[in-house]
Amino acid sequence: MLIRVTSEQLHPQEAIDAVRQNEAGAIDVFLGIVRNSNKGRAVNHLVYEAYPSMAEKTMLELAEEAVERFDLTGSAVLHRTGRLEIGETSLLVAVSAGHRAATFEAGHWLVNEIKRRVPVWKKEVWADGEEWIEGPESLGIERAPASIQDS
Amino acid sequence: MLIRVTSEQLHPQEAIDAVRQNEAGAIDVFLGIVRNSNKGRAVNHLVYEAYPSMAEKTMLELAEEAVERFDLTGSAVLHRTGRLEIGETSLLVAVSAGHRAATFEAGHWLVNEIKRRVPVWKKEVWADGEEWIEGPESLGIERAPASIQDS
Amino acid sequence: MAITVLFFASLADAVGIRELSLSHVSGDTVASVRNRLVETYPQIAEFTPTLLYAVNEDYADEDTPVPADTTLALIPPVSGG
Amino acid sequence: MAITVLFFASLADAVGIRELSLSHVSGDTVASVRNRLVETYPQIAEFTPTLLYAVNEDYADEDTPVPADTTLALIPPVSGG
Repeated sequence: MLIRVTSEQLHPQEAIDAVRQNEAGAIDVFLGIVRNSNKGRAVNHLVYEAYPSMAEKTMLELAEEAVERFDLTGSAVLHRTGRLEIGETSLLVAVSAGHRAATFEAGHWLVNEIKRRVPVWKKEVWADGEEWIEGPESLGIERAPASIQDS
Repeated sequence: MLIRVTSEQLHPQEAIDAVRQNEAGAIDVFLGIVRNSNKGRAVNHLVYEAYPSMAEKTMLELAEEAVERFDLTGSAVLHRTGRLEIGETSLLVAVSAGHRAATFEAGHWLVNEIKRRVPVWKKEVWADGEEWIEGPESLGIERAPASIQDS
Repeated sequence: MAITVLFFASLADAVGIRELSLSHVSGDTVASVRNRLVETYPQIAEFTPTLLYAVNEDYADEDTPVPADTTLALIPPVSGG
Repeated sequence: MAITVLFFASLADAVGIRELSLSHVSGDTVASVRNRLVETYPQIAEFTPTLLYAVNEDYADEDTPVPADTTLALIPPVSGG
């Protein structure tokens, strides 16, 4: 299981190679990318901060839970930190399974859970200011701390 | 829009680069992989045959339809032909969109439609024989020619 | 004034041919061309229940017209991906 | 006999500190430590309605015990991905 929080660029091929198995007929890979705008505001770049040791621990727990839930043959989660320019990859998730449906479902579930639970924060920097984007705003939903605190 | 039927190896990074846009916050990539077994039988290798011109035409139509349906910022579909060993990539699909949900839904839809409509055939080769895998068996569902012939 | 016929996968193996040229007959449809082929290659008959057709690379019905200088593909159930 | 406290993101900016060491008090919980911190750094108060907590890298409730030699992280709503 490939799990990493890093300030280095993320390479999809590395995650794909980590989950490729002879029993796997399907691999799904997700890349979170820095967009050039958010809520109509032009973004210059992003800065990601992490609680690295807990982030890696949480990513590993979620990757293992995904393998259990969706009967995967492999999973990998990598998150980048530091300054990221437009178009760069902030999050890289790869899963493999015997068949395709499990990979799409597991990939989507895993990305949702990572965004809910992994202690990483994103700061948007515009031409004329900056702001930490936190929780509900980034999720587009009401905050649900009860379920987050379940663990 | 990157569309290709080829006997050369497929490279995920090429498909990712083809759909990466400054407006895209998410990319989903799917790889169909040659498994070492099918229905409990050990597979030695696969041979894919295509009707290449029609396959590329159909892949382009589906990639364009996915962009419309899911409001994508990009899509790419590549299919390999010829002899493929265990672990090699037969199908490569990449889509990008503003947000993640659209990419997972579009990726899954596109792979399903490709498997239903694109004129490509797979022959399984075992230690002691070989067989063309066709239609319902490969889909795991009853054949639905009416909807396929709709177009 | 000919029709190009393409065979693929299991059907190509059964017929032993991948491509042939056929004389065009006025009023030809997918079904009429297919029926002439079955006369020459009776082994096609067992495929017809699941066969799809494409005329010039578009999926077609049995009653789709097949003009001269057209390519008709006989398409066993696909299994790509 | 100390507690290490970690601040992140907007909260670290508001407090001006990323990490501090606090004396441990017998019977400490997440809430009791948080309340001592608010006395010193009143700007934490506005964060508490949405704040999450981790004790030694596991998410914790307000009444989770905080033993000595523990790391308590104050976690604003996360926004990774």
